[in-house]
Amino acid sequence: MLILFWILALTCVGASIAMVVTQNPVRSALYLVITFLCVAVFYVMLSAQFLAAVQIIVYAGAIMVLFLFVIMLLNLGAPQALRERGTLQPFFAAVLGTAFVVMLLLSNSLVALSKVRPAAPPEVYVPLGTVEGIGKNLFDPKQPWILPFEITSILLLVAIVGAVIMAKRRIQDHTP
Amino acid sequence: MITTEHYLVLSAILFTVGTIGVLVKRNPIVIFMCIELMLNAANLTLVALGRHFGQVNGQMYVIFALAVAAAEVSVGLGIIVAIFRTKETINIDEVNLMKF
Amino acid sequence: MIGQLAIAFPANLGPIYLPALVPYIALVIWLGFVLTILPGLIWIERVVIALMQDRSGPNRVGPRGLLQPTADVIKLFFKEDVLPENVDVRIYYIAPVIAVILAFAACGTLVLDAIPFVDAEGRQFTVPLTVGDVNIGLLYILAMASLQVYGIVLAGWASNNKYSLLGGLRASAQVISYELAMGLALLCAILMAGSLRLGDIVEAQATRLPFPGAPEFLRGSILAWFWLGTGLIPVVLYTIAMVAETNRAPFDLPEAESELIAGFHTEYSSMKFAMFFTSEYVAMLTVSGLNAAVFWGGWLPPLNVAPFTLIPGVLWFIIKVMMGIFLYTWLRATLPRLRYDALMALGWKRMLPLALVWLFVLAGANLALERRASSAPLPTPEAGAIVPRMRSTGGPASITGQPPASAEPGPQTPVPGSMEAPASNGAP
Amino acid sequence: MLQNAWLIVWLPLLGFFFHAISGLIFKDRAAQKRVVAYIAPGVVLAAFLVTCAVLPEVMALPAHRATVPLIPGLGTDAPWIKMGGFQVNFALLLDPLSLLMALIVTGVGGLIHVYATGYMAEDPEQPRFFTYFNLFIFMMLLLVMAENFLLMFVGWEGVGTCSYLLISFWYTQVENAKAGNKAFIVNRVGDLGFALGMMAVWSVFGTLSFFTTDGRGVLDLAAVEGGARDVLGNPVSAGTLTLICMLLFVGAMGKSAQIPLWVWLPDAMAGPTPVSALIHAATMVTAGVVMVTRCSWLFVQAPDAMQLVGWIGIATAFMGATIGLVQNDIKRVLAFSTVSQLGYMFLACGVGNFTAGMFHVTTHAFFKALLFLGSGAVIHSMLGEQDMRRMGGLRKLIPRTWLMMFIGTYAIAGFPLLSGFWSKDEILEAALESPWGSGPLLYGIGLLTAFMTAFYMNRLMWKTFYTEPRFVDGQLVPHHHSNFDAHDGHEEHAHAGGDEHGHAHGSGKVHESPPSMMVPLYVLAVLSVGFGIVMAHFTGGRFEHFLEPSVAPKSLYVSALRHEEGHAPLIPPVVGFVISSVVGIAGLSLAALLYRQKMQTGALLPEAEKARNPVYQFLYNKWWWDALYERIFLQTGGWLADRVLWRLVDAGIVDGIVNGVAGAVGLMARIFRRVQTGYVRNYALVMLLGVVILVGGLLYQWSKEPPLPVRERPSAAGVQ
Repeated sequence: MLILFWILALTCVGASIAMVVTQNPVRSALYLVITFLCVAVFYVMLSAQFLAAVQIIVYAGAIMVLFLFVIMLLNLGAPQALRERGTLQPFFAAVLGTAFVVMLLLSNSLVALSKVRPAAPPEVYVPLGTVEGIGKNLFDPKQPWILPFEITSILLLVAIVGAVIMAKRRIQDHTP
Repeated sequence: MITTEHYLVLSAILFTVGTIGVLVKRNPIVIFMCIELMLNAANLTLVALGRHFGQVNGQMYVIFALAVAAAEVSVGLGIIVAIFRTKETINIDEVNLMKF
Repeated sequence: MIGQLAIAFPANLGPIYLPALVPYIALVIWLGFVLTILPGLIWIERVVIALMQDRSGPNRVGPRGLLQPTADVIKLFFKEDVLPENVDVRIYYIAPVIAVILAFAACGTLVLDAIPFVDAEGRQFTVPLTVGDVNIGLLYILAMASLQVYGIVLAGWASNNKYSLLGGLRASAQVISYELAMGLALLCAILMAGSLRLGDIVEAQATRLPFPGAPEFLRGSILAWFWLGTGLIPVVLYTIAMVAETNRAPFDLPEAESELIAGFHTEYSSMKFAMFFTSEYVAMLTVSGLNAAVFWGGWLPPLNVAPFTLIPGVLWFIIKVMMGIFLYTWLRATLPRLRYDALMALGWKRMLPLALVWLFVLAGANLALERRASSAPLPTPEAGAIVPRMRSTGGPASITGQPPASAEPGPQTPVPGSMEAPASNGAP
Repeated sequence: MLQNAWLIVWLPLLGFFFHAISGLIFKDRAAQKRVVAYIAPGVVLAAFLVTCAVLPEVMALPAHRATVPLIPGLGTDAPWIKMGGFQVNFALLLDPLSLLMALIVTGVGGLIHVYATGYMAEDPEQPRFFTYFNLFIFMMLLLVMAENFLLMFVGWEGVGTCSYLLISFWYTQVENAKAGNKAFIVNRVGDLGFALGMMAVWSVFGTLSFFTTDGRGVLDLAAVEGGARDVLGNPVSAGTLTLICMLLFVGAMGKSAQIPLWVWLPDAMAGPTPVSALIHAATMVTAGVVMVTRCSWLFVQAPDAMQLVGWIGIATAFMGATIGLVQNDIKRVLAFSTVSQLGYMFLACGVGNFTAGMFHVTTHAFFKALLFLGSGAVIHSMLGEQDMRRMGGLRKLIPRTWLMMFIGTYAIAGFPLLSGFWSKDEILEAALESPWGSGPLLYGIGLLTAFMTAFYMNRLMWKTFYTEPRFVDGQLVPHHHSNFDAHDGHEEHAHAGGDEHGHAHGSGKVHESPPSMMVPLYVLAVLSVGFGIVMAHFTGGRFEHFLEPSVAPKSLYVSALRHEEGHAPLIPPVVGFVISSVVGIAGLSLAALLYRQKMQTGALLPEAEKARNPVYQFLYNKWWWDALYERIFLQTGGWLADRVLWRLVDAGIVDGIVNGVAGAVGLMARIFRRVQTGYVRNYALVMLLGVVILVGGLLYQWSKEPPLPVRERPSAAGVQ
C-alpha cells in the first residue's frame, strides 16, 4: 500500500507542478485531471468510496470538461497567446510558496497528529464512506447537515442562473 | 503503513503548488484550475482527518466543498466568457480596471 | 444464477477458496464475449441496416459477408498511420488510448450473473459474476462514462482541424447534457432497489412482485422488472440518453458526415481510428448492459418457469445486451439526425425536467407505500420498497480480493448517531 | 372642580386648535370671523370662570396648595420625561400665586379678547390673530400654573413664540418683522439664563418640581428650617444659591424687559394694540416677576442676588421714566411706562417684599391694560394715527375714551386712593426699609420716578386730549394696519356685514369706538379705581395674607441677612402716604401747568430746539442703548463673525484642517496608489505574504506551547 501511495503521491505532485509549469491550457487541464484521478484513488484508500466516485464524476467528468470546453470555445489553446512576461512575481511567488510549504510541513510535524490522538480503527470509519453512510448522515435529522444541504441546492440554482446570465449573449449588444 | 501525516504533507504540497500557480499564471482559466487544485488539497486534508478521527464530518465538508466548487466554476467560467466577449482577450493583466 | 437450477458450488474446493476466483472467470467471459462480438457487431449492424433498407449488405468476403469484419480489421492494421501537420502530438496519440481504456474500464463492472456457493457449514451465498464488484457500482460506471468524453474532446482538439474541434465541442456538450437525464433515470431504479450495486439492483427485481397481490409465479418475472416497476418513463429516458451518450444516430452530431466530415476522428486513421471504433462499440455494449441490468432484470429469465430457467443467466444477460444493440441499429436505420439546437433542447428542456419530476413522483409514491406498509401490523424488513439490501461482501475488501468474511461486520455496524436500523426509518 | 382644573389650561388650547382649523371648517371668511370672535373670548372667559370656581377650593385646603394633573385622566405623576432619576411630570400647581396670575391672565386676557374682537374686526386675518391669542393664553397659563421648572419653561418659550408671532403679525411691514425678531432674539439671551438656572437647580436639588408630596421639591428643600438643603440633605452654600438666582434672574430680565435686556419692549409696540395690552403690558412681561416670586424661597437666601434684583429694578424704573418723558408715539410712552413699572416690581422683589411686587403686578395689569386699550381706542378713533404730535383736542370728540384714559392716568400716576397709589406706596415703603441698606436712596429715586411717571402720563393726556387739535377732522387718512392693502381691507370689511362706523372710517372722521371695545374699558376702569383700596385698605392687607402660602416670609430674608426684625420704620406709614400723594399730584400738576401754556403746539420745546438739546436727544434716543448695542453687538459681533470666525477660524483653521487632511490623504494616495497595480496576482501575492506571516506567528506560538495535549499513542491503531 505504501508503495502505491508513493507512486500516486509523486504522480499527483508531479502532475500538479506540470500543470503550473506548462504554457498550454489544455495540457494544464489534462495534468489537473491526472491529479484529480490520483486524489480519487487517495479517497478510495481513505475508505471514502462515494467521494472518490463523486470526485471523478464532478471534478474530472464535469468541471474539467467544462474547462476544456471553454478553452476550446474561446480557442485559447495557442501556447504563445498568453506568454508570461518576465517580472519578479514568479520569483516572489516561489520564495513565498516555499516558505509556506515549509511552514505547513513544520506545522504538521509539530502537531504530530497521531501522537496527539490515535487514529480511529477501520471498523469505525470504513462504513462512513459508503453511499449508505454518507446518505444516512446527510439526512439524519439529528445531524446538522440538512440545512446546509438545502442551502447548497439554492447555491447551485443561483450559480446556474448566474452562469446563464453571465454567458448569455445580450441581444442589444448587436443592435446598432 | 500510511499515516494521516502522509496525506497531510501531500495535501500541503498540493495546496502550495496550487497557490504558486494562482500567483504566477496569467490565464484566468489556469488560475481557476489552480484554485481547484487548492480546493482538492483541502478536501484531501478533510477526508484524511475525518478518517483519523473516525468521523464522517470530513467527508460531509468535502461534499459541500464539491458543490461550492461546481457553482464557482460555472459562474467563474461564465465570467471569463463574458470578459472574453467584451475585451477579446482573457489575459488577466489586461483585465486591470481595479487600479489607480 | 446458473440457470434456475438449484445448483450451488462448494465454496472451498480443497485449499482453493472458489469465490475469490469469480472475478477472473468473469473477466474471461466478458473479455471473450466483447472481443468476439466486436467485429460481429459491425457485421450485424451492416446486415440489419441492409435488411431494413431492402438491400443486400456485405456479401463478398466469406459466406453472407461474414468475414467482412475480419477484412476490415486487417485493412485497418495495415493502413498508413497518417500524422497530420501541426497537431499536438502527444495528445493526438493519447486521445484514442484514453477512449478505449475508459470504455473497457466501464464495462468491467457489469454483473453478468450471480454464482451460488455453499460453504462448509452449509450456508448458501451468492457471488456476483463480475470483474469488479464495488459498492458504488453504478456511480463507477457513470464516472467512467463521463470520462469517456475526454477521448473525443482531446482528439478533436489535438487534430488541429476545425471540423475535429467542432466535433469535440459538440461531443463534450452533448455528453454533459445527457449524462444528467441518464443519471436521474438510473436514480429512479436505484430508488426502487435501494442500492447502487448492480447485483443488488438485479436481485431487487428478482424478489419483486409486479404489483401488490400479484400471483407468486410472477415474482421476479418480466413484469416485475424495473422497466415497468419505475413507471416506463425512466427506461425511455435512459434509452434515449444512452444513445446520445454514445454519440450514435440519431445523436451522432460529433461525427456528422454532412457537416463535419467525420467529426473528431477526421484526422485519425489506421489503428488509432480502430481504437475509437472499438471504444464506441464497447461503450454501446456497456450502456446496453447497464440498461439490461437496471431496467430489464439482468440475468433473470422473463418468467420463472421451466424453459426459461434452463438457460443460464449469463446467456439471458447477453441476449438482453444484444437486443440493446439491435435497438441501436434499428434507430440508426430509421431516424434522421437531430439538429444541434433540437438536441440540446431535448436534453435540457424535455428530458431533464421530466426525469426530475418523475423522480419526485416515484419517491413520493414509494414513501406513501412505505408509510402504509410500516403501519401494517407485522412489518417485515422487506415491506418497504426502498429498504436497502446490503450485501454481505462490503467495503473495499472485495476489490482487493480478500475473503469477504473479513469485512462482514462492515455495513451493518451501527455508528452512533449516524445510522439507524433500516426498518425504523419510516416508523412514526 | 379641583380635579377639573386642567380645563383652565385646556380651554384656550382647544380654542387655539379650533381657530387654527377654522379656515378648513368655514368656507366663508365672514362667517369664520364671526364664529371666531365668539369662541376666542368665550374660551378665555370660561377659563376665568373655572379659575374662580377652583380658587375657593384651593384656599380651603390646609396648605393652600394643590397639585392637579395636566392631562385629564392621568395622575399628577404622569411623566413627560423620564430618564433615570430625572423625571418631569405633566402637572399643574395650584396655589395662591398661580391662581392669582391665572385670574389676571384669564380675566384681563378675556377682557382684552373682547376688546380685540372689535379692534381686529376689520382685519382679514382676524382668525389667525385669535389663533395666536388663544395659544398665548394657554402658554401663559402653563407658565404661571406649571408644577415644575421645565413645564414653566415650556410656557416661557411658548409666550415668547406667541409674542414674536403677534409683534410681527403685520409682517408685510418690514419694521414689524424686525421688531418681532428683536424681541425674540433678546429674549433668547434671557432664556439661556433661565435654562442654565434650571440645570443648576436640578444639579443641586435633583428635581425640577416646585413642591412634591414627599417634601422633596425644590422649594420644599429650599424652605427647610435652617437653610436650603440639596438633594442629599447637605446645606446649600450661599454662593450656589446666588448663582442659581442670578441665572434665573437673567431669564426674568429678558422676559420682563429689565436693564440690560429691555430694548425689545418698546419695539414690540409694533404689534396690534390688544397685543401690546395683553402681552407687553398686563401679563407676559410680568412673567419674570412671577418667576422670581415663585422662587422667593431661593432668592431670600441669596442676598447678593436680591440686591442685584433691587438695583436693576430701580435703575430700570428710573431709566424707563426718563425716556418716557420725551416720546411722541402714544404707545411708546406707555411702553416705557411699562418698563418703568416693571422696574418697580423688581425693586419690591429685591427688597424682599414679594407681595408688594405681586400687588403691583395686579394693579398694573388693570390700569396698564386700561391705558393700552384706551390708547388703542384713541388710535382706532384716529384711524390708525399713533403720533401724539398729530393729535390733540380729542376730549370733545371721544369723551368716553377720554374718561377711561383719565382714570388710567391717575391710577398709574399714584393719585391718592386709586389702585396704583396703594401698590406703589407699598413698594416705596418697602424700599425705604430695604434690608440691605441704601433705603433712603432707593426711596428717593423711587419718588423721583413716581413724579416723572405722573408727569409724562399727564403729558400724554394733555398732548392727546386737551391741547388744540393738530389735525383736520374729516380729512384723516386711514393708516391701515393690515397685511393687505386698503382696498382688500375695505372689501373684507364690507363683506363682514359692516356696522356704521365703517362708514366713519371712510369719511375720515374721528369717532367713538364700538361697544365691544368700550365695555372692557369700563370694567378695567372700575378695577383700576377700586381694586387697590379694597385689597389694601378696606380688607386690611387681605392681599398679603392671600399670597402668604406662596411667598417666602420676610423673616427668612431678614434672618439670612442677620438683621434683627422689628425695628421701627424710618417714617410712619401715614407720612409715606402723604409723600406719595404729594409727589403724584405734583407730577400731574406740573405737566398740566406746562402744557396749559402750549395749547397750540402741544410741545414744550420747538422742534429745532429739540434737535440741539443734548439732554433731549439723550432721552429721546433711549439713553443711546440701541446705539450702544449696535456698536457692541452688531458691529463688534459682525466684525468678529466676519473677520475672525469666518475668515480666520472657519475658512482658515477649520477649512484648512479639513482641506489639509484631505490634501494629505490625496498626497498619500498618490504615493500609495502605486501599490494598486490592478494585477490580481500581485494582490494574491500580498495575501500569501500575510498568510505566511500569520502561520509563522502561530507556529512560533505553538512551538512554545503545543495547542493540544500530547497523549501516548496506543498500539495497533494504524491504518491498514
